[in-house]
Amino acid sequence: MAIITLRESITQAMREELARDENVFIMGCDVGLRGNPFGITKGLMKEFGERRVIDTPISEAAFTGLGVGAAIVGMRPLVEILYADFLTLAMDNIVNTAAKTSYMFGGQANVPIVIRAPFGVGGGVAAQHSQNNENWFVHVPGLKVITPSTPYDMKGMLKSAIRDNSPVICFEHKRNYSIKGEVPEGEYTIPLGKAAIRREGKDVTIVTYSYMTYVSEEAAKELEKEGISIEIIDLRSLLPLDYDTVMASIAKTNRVVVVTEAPLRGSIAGEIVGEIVTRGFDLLDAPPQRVGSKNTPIPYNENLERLCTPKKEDIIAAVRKTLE
Amino acid sequence: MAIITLRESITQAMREELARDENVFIMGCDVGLRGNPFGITKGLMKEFGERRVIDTPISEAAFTGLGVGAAIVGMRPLVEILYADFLTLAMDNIVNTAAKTSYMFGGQANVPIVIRAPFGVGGGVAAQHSQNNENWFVHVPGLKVITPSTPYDMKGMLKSAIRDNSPVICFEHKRNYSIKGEVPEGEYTIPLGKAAIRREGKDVTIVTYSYMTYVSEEAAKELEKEGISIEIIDLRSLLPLDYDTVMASIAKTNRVVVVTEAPLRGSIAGEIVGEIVTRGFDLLDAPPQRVGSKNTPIPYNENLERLCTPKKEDIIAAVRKTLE
Amino acid sequence: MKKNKELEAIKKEFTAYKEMYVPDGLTTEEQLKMYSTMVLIRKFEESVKPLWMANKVHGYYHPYITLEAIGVGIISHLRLADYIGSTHRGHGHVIAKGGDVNRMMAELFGKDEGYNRGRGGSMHIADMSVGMLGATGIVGAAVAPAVGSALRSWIKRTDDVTVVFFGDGGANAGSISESMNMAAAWKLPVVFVCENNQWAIATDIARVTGEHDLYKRGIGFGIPSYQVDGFNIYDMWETSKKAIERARAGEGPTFIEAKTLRLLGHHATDDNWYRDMTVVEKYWQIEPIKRMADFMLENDIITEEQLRKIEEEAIKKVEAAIEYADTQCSEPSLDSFYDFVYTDGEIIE
Amino acid sequence: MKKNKELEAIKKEFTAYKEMYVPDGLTTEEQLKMYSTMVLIRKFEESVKPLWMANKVHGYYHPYITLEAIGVGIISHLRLADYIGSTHRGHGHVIAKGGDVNRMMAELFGKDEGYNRGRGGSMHIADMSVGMLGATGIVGAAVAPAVGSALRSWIKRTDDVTVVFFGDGGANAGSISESMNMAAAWKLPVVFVCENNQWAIATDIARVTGEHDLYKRGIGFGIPSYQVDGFNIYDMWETSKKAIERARAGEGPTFIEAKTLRLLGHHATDDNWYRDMTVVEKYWQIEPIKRMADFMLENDIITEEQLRKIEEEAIKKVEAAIEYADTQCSEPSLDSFYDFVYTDGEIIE
Ligand SMILES: Cc1ncc(C[n+]2csc(CCOP(=O)(O)OP(=O)(O)O)c2C)c(N)n1
Ligand SMILES: Cc1ncc(C[n+]2csc(CCOP(=O)(O)OP(=O)(O)O)c2C)c(N)n1
Ligand SMILES: [Mg+2]
Ligand SMILES: [Mg+2]
Repeated sequence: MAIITLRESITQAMREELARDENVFIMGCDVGLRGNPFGITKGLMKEFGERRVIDTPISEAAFTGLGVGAAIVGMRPLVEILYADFLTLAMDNIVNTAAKTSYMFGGQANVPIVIRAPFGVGGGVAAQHSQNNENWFVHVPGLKVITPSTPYDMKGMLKSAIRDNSPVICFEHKRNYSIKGEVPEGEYTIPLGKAAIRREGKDVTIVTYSYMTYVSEEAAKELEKEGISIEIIDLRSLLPLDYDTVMASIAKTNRVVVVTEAPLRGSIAGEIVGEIVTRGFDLLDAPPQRVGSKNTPIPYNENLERLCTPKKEDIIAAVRKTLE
Repeated sequence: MAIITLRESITQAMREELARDENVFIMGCDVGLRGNPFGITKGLMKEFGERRVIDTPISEAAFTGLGVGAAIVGMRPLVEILYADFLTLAMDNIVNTAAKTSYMFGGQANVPIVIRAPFGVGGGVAAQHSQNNENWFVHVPGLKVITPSTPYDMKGMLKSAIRDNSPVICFEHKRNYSIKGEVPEGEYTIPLGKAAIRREGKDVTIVTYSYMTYVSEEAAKELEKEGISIEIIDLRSLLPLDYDTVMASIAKTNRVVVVTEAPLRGSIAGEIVGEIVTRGFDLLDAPPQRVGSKNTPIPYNENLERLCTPKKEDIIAAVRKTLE
Repeated sequence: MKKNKELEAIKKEFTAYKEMYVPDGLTTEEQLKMYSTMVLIRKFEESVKPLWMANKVHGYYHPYITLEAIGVGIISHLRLADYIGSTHRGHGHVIAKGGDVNRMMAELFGKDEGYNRGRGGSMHIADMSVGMLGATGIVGAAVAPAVGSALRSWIKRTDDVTVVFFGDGGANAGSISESMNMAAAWKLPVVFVCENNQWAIATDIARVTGEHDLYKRGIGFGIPSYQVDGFNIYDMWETSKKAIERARAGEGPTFIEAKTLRLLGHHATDDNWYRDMTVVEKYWQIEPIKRMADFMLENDIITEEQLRKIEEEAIKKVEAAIEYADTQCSEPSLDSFYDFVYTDGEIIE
Repeated sequence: MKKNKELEAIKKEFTAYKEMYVPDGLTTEEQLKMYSTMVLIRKFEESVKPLWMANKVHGYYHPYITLEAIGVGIISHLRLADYIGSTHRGHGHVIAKGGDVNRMMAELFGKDEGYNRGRGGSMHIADMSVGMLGATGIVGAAVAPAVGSALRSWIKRTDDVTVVFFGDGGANAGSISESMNMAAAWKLPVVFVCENNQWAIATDIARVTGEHDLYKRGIGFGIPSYQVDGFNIYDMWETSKKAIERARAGEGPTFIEAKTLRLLGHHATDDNWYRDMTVVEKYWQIEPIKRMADFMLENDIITEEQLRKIEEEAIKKVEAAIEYADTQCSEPSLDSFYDFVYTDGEIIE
């Protein structure tokens, strides 16, 4: 097994799918010549030509719309939105066309599009390049939403997403891009909608996803020293969401902390707690805790920025609350 | 006190504010000559002129943006989005400009805009004219979100919203427009962020808002016949949200059902349950219940449509669960 | 006499007016076919309002009446494999592209046999099997996706063409400008057709645009652009021919502003109270169906007898469609509630 | 010799090239003032990259270098009460509108004394007190709000004017088209200035537009539109004068395409690997500051001595700004964390 970065795992997934299926293509700002700001699509335009890896004008609304339309007539577009913050520009065709087409037209067409969007806080790039807005899309029936956090998952799930006939939004945390991990040589896929247990434990369950999986790991390591055993569930997919795995873990630990990097209010953390209490109120020995970012835009100043998002300490504190 | 429709209460609020403050103006598709599809702005263009009540082209993204900019330089725009579904088109300047301006520019400017958006299911107008997307905005720090459900509240809260220096989104349920209620003659305002207790009760608390307040009333009446006493809290404002009132009621009833018309997944119902368990897990004698719409786009066929949204029976069933 | 005077007045104020002639390459057979299609659209649309009033059809219904020459004029150049993108006023586009009035009527009735299995209704009418990509409730929003179908053709280097319709109101949606730019940049095989009926519900184009000749926007983006007389099917056909050929040859997009005037209300029950109908009335004289019929009679292209037959047939088809939708179709089963939210039978509740 | 040959080559390929002359009404004093402003912008911008490399400044930083003539040429017509809307490349706009380099530098350092109290940084630089409405990180998104400030002037019937900047890349954002249409429809007092440097990061305008002369888009929306030589401050000043007067007189918007070429990388560390810099190099010969200086020297408008003084003063101001930001300003207090999310001191956690 090769050890590669998450960034490379995305490139691999896209390259293999471009080669496998001539209906797959990539479009977005600077995905071609420049190979995307993070180098993720580097070389692909040369390899597959200017009609398979398409540099777009700064027209997020319409180029996403073009992708949606191309999907309706049988293509499998990979549309890249440079930062998840810019999804606002493309909301209409994502929500009102991509998500609703199959239903609204009675199954006459599918929209097998994948929209990739780097998201999350970090690097002092301020309010308009740092957003976590994944729960908007979880709230839109007809979409799927994935957030793979390891190179292995990313490659396998992105490939599944490309082959899925429903529209999928893939949120990629910018801080995860350089994370390395093992990825097998040959072809493999990972089904959408299955969570992964990152760490087995018996005292408290942490339900999280994306970059917060790593921060939760740090917290778990620290807690381990005190003999507190944490089970970490990396959801990987937010819609569909694998409540079977979540509830099985809670059945064991009877305590749960849900961690998201999104501003807590209106985030998926509430959604998950809502489902947990519906599905297993009696399993809970303590109130489920939610940890999320503070409810502010993201500041430029890095000290302020650091205050916004959950740190290891915040997660540890939440875990302790479940143990009080 | 006059008895007027909720529709008229909106007109009154806007007329009075247009007269009171020359910085107030209205813009939107067909708000002028036509007086909006529901007749809400009828007559206002004649009364205040074409520069205070402005018919726009079908350019939701930019005319909302114009409103945001006008607010930055001191105006108090009332921007109307014909259906909340179309907020998708205006998302960028709502989320990335209106909500973030005050913060991102360090308090150099405010954005005292009010965006009015009719929302909700009803009338068989299908997937693109029926959405409940209020939780997207609750998830955006910097915005306020209100959902008044009675003519009295609507008038008083809309006036407060217009005078508020932060951006406010006002969701108006189409099915509420014809609801009648008492509205005092003179000037009054209602502060944003205070819930109203619509019905006092002692067995179970229903936390809800907008049209679902009325459906919850029906449920409560039915349950009353069996001697089950329901307290109904109409949130009126989703951001800020009056958890003091919510928790005080739960402290009394120890049972809660949260009802929204939004598709349940990713909705504010989860958010509210999340907060309730954080704030008062030990108060709960039963798992909090959430009632929401099914997670599908809204169909045209009215039988299918009826299946989507919560009915009195669904609420009753949820109440019973808390009493099991 | 009054009629002549009116016609002179129209010619003065309606600058897009063009006299009719049979363009090179347009056969009699094709003319009859186009005429029949226009009549079928008209009869279909005329039948819906009473059904709406009778509560058989609900939701929003926007008739294509008097726009028939636009859709039919250009779509008659298309093949089955070509695509069209539509507006909120989509019935005419469905029929022109070869759709089935029975399934369309069934959809309006909300029946399971309808195109959209009762999920969509008038505002979302679609027949993907003939390349009609669907009407939309978000004005302007269907343009970018339709240009996406042209993007497919460009990627695959096939020679099929996409025609996309939008109104003068929809034209102001920014995503259309964005789409025009991309189509021009990459020479996508698409024809933009702006059905400029000068009104967007109660908003006169003059109040919300600085340049009322909308074809000039196309020029700004580097797209060959034309204004045609939208009441004149011959004019529409001739300009469309060039545009479609250009697209099919891979030479890029064309913008056609089909100028017309909305003679009816915006939707089923709109009575036009907000506009001066005395200006509008006279335009019935150049409404596209009668105008074509008169021209064909004058030029011995058609006989009165043929005209009558075409009309009768259209009426029959529409009556049959109503009968079908009303009595032979069924309500969608409530068990199928979650169908089509996701694909391949996947159900995510 | 080589220089002359290069200049001839520029004149051939850079069609917007215009020879310099002093337009009617432009005083020597005003020229010196504009020149000084350009130099201050240049010196400020040149100082930021080393600070960025030294980790004193972070985030995204886009220099206004070689664009100085555009911002300064038009903003010099504005009053304090007039407004400007900006791009992601906003430092030059701040300085041209009369902003304070100390507070700007403090903001880049993320300090509490900065314009944005350390919340915004370079990409969101703003000075509302001089009508500089703020830079944006969403390319194209600041245009509609800026046109909103013109809407205010129109509603209030005041005679202040708004100038809004955007790049060739930003120009493809649909909301700009929508905004142009509204400005034209209502004759709003706004001037659209497209800083066409022919590149959007690594994307050459030729690859993503069908019509590279972007001013034609303005025409499509009914807006008087001009292309100017963006390296030539006299050309920019002269065309801007007409545009601002027109706006101030309530006659409506103007579109100015200020054509230029990006001579540096897109941001602090962009090394232009993706483009052929041999084409670009020669344009340094017509970069706006040296070009204006040479012209003024040749025409006895300025002396070498004066030029040197202006440069020295600019350097001094920038050095003082760095000193201020680095040593005299403080980190925002963490207690103030929730400030400004809402207004009037309201805190909603
Ligand atoms: C984005 C959006 N804004 C507003 C509306 C409300 N609306 C429905 S049809 C219509 C007018 C459309 O005018 P036009 O595009 O000219 O088409 P026409 O009805 O004249 O054929 C409007 C404003 C809408 N459906 N979508
Ligand atoms: C909506 C949006 N899309 C993409 C980007 C990424 N981006 C930042 S600057 C830029 C290029 C802008 O080009 P242009 O408008 O020509 O301005 P220039 O940088 O050339 O001055 C891009 C694509 C962005 N910030 N916002
Ligand atoms: Mg129209
Ligand atoms: Mg540029």
